[in-house]
Amino acid sequence: MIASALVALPLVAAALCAAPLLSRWSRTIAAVASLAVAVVAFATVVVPLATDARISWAAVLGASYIVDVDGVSAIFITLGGVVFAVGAAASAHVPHRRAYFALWCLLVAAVDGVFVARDLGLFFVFWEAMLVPLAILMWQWGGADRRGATIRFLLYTMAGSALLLVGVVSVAVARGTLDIDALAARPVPASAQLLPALLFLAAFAVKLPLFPFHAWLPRAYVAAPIPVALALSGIVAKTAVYAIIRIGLGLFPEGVAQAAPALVALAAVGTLYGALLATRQDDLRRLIAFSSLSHLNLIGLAVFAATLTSLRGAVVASVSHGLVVAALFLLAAMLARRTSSFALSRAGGLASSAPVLTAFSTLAVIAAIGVPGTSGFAGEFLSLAGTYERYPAAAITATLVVIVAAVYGLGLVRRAFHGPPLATGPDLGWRERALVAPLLALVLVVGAAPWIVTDHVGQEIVPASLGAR
Amino acid sequence: MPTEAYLLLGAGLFALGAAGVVTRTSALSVLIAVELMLNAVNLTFVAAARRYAQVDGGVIAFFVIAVAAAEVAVGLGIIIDLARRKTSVDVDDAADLRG
Amino acid sequence: MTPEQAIFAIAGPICLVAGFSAVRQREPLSAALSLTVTLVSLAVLFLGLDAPFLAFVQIAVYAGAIMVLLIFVIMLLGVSHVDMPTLQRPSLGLAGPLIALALFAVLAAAILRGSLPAASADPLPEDHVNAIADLLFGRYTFAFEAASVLLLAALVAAVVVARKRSTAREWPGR
Amino acid sequence: MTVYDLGAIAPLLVLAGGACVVLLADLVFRADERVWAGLGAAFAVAAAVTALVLGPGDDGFGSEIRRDGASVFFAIVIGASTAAALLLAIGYVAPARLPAAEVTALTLFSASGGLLLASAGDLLVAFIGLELLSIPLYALTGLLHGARHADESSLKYFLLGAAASAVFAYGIALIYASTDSIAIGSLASATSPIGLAGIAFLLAGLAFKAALVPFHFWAPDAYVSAPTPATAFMAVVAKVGAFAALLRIGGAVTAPGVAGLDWRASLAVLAAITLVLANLAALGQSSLKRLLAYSSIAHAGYICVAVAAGVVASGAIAFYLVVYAALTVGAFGVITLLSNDDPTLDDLHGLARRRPLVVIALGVLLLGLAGLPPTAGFLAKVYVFEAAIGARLAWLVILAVLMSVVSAAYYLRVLFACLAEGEGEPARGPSIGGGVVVLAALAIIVVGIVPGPLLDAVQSVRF
Amino acid sequence: MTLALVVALPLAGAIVIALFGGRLSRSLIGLIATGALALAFGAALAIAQAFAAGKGTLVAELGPWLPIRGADLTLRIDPLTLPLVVMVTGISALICLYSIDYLGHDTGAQRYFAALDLFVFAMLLIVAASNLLLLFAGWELVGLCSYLLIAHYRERPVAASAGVKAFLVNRVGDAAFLVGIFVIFASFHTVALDELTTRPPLLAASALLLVGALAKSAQLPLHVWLPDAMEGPTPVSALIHAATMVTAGVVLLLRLAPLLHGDVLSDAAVIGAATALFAAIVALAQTDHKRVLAWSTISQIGLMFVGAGIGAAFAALFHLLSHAFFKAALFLGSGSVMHATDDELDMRRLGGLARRTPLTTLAFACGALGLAAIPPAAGFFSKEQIAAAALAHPALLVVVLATSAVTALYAGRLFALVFIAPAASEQARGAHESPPLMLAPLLVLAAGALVFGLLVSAGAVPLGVAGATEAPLALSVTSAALAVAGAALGLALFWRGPRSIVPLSLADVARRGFLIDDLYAAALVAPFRSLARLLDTGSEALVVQRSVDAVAWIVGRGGVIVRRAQGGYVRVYEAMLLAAAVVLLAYWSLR
Repeated sequence: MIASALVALPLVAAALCAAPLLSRWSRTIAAVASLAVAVVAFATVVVPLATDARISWAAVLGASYIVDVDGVSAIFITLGGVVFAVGAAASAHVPHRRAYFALWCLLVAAVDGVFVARDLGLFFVFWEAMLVPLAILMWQWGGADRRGATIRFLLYTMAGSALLLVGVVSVAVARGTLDIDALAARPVPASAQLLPALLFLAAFAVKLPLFPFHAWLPRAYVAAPIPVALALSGIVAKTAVYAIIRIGLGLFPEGVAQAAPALVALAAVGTLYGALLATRQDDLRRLIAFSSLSHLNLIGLAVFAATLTSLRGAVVASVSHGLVVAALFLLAAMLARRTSSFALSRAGGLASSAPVLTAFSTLAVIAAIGVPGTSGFAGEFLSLAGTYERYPAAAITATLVVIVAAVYGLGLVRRAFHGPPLATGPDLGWRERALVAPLLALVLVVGAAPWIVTDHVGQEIVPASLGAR
Repeated sequence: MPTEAYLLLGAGLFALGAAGVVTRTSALSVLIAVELMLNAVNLTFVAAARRYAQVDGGVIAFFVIAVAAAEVAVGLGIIIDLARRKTSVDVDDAADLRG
Repeated sequence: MTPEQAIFAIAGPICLVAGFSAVRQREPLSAALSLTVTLVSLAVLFLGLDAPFLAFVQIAVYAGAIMVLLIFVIMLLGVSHVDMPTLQRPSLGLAGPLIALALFAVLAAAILRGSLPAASADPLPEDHVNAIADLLFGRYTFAFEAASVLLLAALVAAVVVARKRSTAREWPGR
Repeated sequence: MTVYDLGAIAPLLVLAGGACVVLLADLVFRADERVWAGLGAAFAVAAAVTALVLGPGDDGFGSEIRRDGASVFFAIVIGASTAAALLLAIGYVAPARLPAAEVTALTLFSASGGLLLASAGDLLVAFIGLELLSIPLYALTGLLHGARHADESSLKYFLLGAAASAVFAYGIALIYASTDSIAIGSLASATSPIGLAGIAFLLAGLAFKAALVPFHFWAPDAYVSAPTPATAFMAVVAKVGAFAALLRIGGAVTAPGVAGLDWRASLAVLAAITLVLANLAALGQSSLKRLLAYSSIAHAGYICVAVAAGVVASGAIAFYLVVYAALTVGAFGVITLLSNDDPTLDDLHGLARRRPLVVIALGVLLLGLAGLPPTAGFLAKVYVFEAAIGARLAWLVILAVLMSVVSAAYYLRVLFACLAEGEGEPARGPSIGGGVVVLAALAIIVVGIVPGPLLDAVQSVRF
Repeated sequence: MTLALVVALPLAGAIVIALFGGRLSRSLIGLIATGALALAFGAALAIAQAFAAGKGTLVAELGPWLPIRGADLTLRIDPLTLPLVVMVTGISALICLYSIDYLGHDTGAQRYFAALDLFVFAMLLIVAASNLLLLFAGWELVGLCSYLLIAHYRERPVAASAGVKAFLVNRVGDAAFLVGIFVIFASFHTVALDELTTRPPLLAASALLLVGALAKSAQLPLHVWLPDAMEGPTPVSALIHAATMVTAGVVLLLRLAPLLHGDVLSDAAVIGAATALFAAIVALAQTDHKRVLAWSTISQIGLMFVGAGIGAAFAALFHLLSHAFFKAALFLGSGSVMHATDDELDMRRLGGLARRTPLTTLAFACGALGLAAIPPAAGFFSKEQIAAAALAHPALLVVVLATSAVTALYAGRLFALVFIAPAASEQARGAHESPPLMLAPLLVLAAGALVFGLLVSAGAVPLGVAGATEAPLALSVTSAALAVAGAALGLALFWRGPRSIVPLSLADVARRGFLIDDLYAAALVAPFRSLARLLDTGSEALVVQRSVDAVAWIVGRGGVIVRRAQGGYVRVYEAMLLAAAVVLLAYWSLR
């Protein structure tokens, strides 16, 4: 019931946003709806409530409307709600606001749907439904390169989804049902898991994106409007993490395990690769893009390793990255508003005129590079420690990222804020502070008490056949 | 005569019609080639009917003739219309739509 | 040599040669005349196949009505519409015969290899025309009705095509 | 003629009779042009209702005409799409100065031909149905006198169509020669080379009507040149008829299992070629109508994927055809709302600002065409793919999904063109056509979310 | 509870200052920071009291943290770590007090004091963590705070870069440390120290932890960040060198000694010895008085590594504490000198300060005595302990003694150039004594540097670790003689001002740390940059992006070709249609 409400709420909000009479309030509606989603989702893990719903849908095709919320999905939905709320709140002064916020709420609904769907068909519906509002938001409200970037993003991810569809259809034909829990309860023989696992993982790898399937990422991050880029990186990418856990590991544990050596190698390389490229970027958004690539690959690494510790790490790291990247994008936008450019070379020495901006940015960067006390460390450590148990070489390779991350992270701070004051601008106003401060506070809270997250990621997340520690 | 002989004859006519459809550039000539193909059809029907001692084949051929008449009526209408507009019934002159 | 064989031996080649001529003639009028020859020789073949009624229809309707209409249109449009090959156009001089040859070869192979069901030993009904009538208004009633609708539709279509100049206006397209 | 016969042909009678009534009434009464299109739509609806009410039953005329679940279903689909196309025509005939009564009559005749083809019990009736379907379309294609090269595409359509029907007829003749029967059921015994050759020709003839590559060359030109309501009509009804016949024939051919493999392999290859080439060709189009034409060819490819899976996929095919009908009528319907009959994508600039509702509807339709959820287009594709996977055609499914990604590229171009700033063609005010478009979009969404009833309904499509 | 208070107070101070410091005056911020540290010091003393009363260990369980066995927020203090806690809180409170006036005109006081308190908190975490992970948290936070403080003068590019450099080099060690934790966790599934001490030591993990210690303690070959760290405010240097950061490596070796493999420990001793001598020689060549102290720290920590490496925990801990006193005194003295001379750092431009800033001179002299290990200063006793422990390792002993001699030499040189030689610049001539709030902590520390060794040797201050060895008299005499001789030589040589003893080029190479920085720039940094550039312009642009472009191009090209096939000629269409029909026909009938 509540699971359905998590999707219905933003849908209603979308309708309200589109209503001409409420035009003035559309931003508030979108933000409040997103926040409400977060609150409701988090409430489900605190208070035991009936969350599931099961309605016949396209029975002939094997698909039903089955939704539920468990600990992992609740965490992701909560994260999504926070990120979406911040993104909506940050979307001040957009043209065509009714359309913008209606699409925004549709995106929220689709993302929530991905997290609550317990039927592969329904899952695919939401999975693809995310694309449309995203694409329109990018196309219509994006920056200079928006057309090419949108098309590239869309077609690339759709190519991945195409294979996912083949996978879903194959499962429907072979098993006669798409009920995820039922399928997980009786997995197919280990020898027959690799192929479907690869079909499913193709889509997830593109969405994540796993190195080297990230060709869409830098351009999309640069071209998308900041709130959309924030949502794209902060939560939409996490749908892939969730999907790998829920579907990849849930339905095809052996298949994923068979592919894991290659996947883990790619993810480990990607972790370093993204960080190395981030050191070269001048455009802040590209820097954040490649840093995200690095983080997301680290998360992917942890998921593919599939130990309890690493999976917990992946969830924490997802939460952390979502919060941090949201903060980073917002701060980048605030910086750009002061220097009228996202180029680091146009900034410099902002610290003296905007100390709070500097402090916030420094804190965000510190979290991004995983200093203990921030959520970044909790996620990174659990991910790597868990991965090491199964794939030591990959874990060691990926651990090198702590060095490279420091290079680009502190490089960012140094180039933008330190040094002689080349650029000046007013410090953050209270609205801007109010936007970023909650994110940073959450980063610290999760860093100090990661059990808020990990307590809800139980042993059942680890496929039984892979053994658990 | 064996039925196969008639069938072969029909096949030959049909092939000739096909060649005409491809090589002729006057719409009228193409129409004539199509008629040739339809006649091959009729020959086949009649020959088969004879083999099986049925009248059905002939009746079907009768229908084919009716259909051919209908086609010719509309086809000629179209050709006349084209000729009035383009002063040409050359199918290669009607090649502006492409891509 | 039975009469049927004789008819086939004479009308068959004529039919083929006339058909060849019909698709080789540049001028539509000549082609139409060649086709008429084919139609007549086919009617003769039909006679040999014990289908006198169809032979009659072939002459009366096909050679008579349809071909006259065709020739009338050819004359109406004038003899200027000669089939003239030009250099810029796709020359399918080779493709046409090739396709035809391949078509014939494959069909011939199928016909010669194929084992048709045994020929019926029964003779065709004596009362040919009555038999046809029985079928047309018995087994093929529905097809007959459908064909009449088809002819009506074709009539309307032809009228519409002919009339459109007077009714339609220039559409603001490119 | 018995009451059973009447029951079997009742929808046909309504359609053909309706055509005659419209023609006669036009001679007797002077009425607004729009009345005739509306009247025709009413007859089409009546035909659908008749089929629905009478339901399946005994065949008529000694099984020349079938009254099975499939016939009834396709009668409803054909009736409904014809009605939708004629409703689009209501607002269209007057500014285009088309002879409304004749257009309506021809459309109804053609629809009855499509229905005949779909419910034919023997090949002769199928042939007559094919011709009855086609001949009015030849005329309709050339009707829009001022449009680009209407007469050219009409001629092309006619010449190609004539050759294709000759091929089809020859196929019947070869079948008859090898089996001494023209009943569709007798195809099962056409196992000699001659009979198989006949089947091949039947396939070619129907592939032409269904516009499968490489039998499709007439389609883009005809679709572009025809008056847009007629385009919508022919894109839907011709395909419905052709695929119904393909299914019928396929059922008979594959029944004994002798030629089943060949039948499926041929269709799979045709499907593959169609999917690849049609989608590629649609990529660079600047004319919206031409783009949609290629898109509808591509959709024939998707349907063909299911046809290749065999008769078991008839439910999937029926579902896809219904969804495709709604999508196609809706998408071409959008063009009837513009003041230019052959708009380029650039003409769509600024449409989102001027007619937001239309663009939302078009967006839904394009999503449906691209097969994206939550539209019915997505479920249709899933259904087809499930059928194909079940028939071990995984390679074809992978090709199809990849091509649907390519298709997304051009559908999105259309959508983004509407969203782009700029002054495109002015759009007409609200109209019945607009209602049809919105209704189609609504149907696509509703069926996408509540597909149960339609999914149940297509289970009745049995031959 | 008290233990939690010790650790939490500095953190609370940092948080309060960070959140509310913007509205408070500079001195109030400084007082809050100092107050927090002083209270923590008081709490630490209270704990010491309890320990003196016979309590063995003190554990504070503050709740769970990471979902890993042992990774809880639990603090633990034992006799080994107690003196460290007292020292850290005490000395940093003094440094913090000193900073109030030192930073009197700095607009960045808020972040300075916040980071300072956080720094202390982090160091206390290292000292008092009950598990590896919490220890690592402190470990990294120490690096972070060093970054924040070294880059305090952030408008100066050099300072900003120095901060980044410090953090990066530390991160190299941190990465190794992390992997070390992974190895341990993968083997034993726990990170709790008391559980781990019962397990056999792992060679790989030990080596990795040692790398971490080397980076944090600026030992060869990861010492390069420390000299640059002088870019921060001088009290920060005092904090880093004396109390909070560089000694962390030694603390690690001491606390984790049961976990560490014997081979690795002896490696640590060897590395420490090498570093000690190397850094002492480099210190000799410096011209910047803070840099002399920086290199001296590297050298002294090297000695502690020797002690810890050969298992002389008492010696290492003793030297760590006494070093904390005299190095803090020296640095604060150095800061006082800078304060007096408008931030003049070049010793060759100083001189004659003894008369103008007598109290600073006095304090500095005490520190220098400690550094030079001249009895009765603290350094003498602690160094003697290390030497005594190294008796069993003659090679190490030789190096330790040689280092002592060189140390005394440069200490003498430093003192002579800054305070005794004739004033060489306007700043030196115009020097003035620092304010009392700076002098007071300075003098306290100087006193500590002077008497701490005596107190410990006399047993007045228990260190909690057994293992004090009675040094042979010969050794005591030798080391004292070497120290005195070295110091005397240094004073004598530079009594009259700077002079060149070795060829300038050689001195220059030595001054630049034997070009190890340049080596790294060429061998590590440049290849790193090249790799990043290669990936950016090579694999990313040419492979990842282009491959997608290529697919798009091929598809688009296919579209063009297909559209070209639709050439408009109906005869071609007819040919296609019939040809396709023939193909179908052939497929069906020719089988």
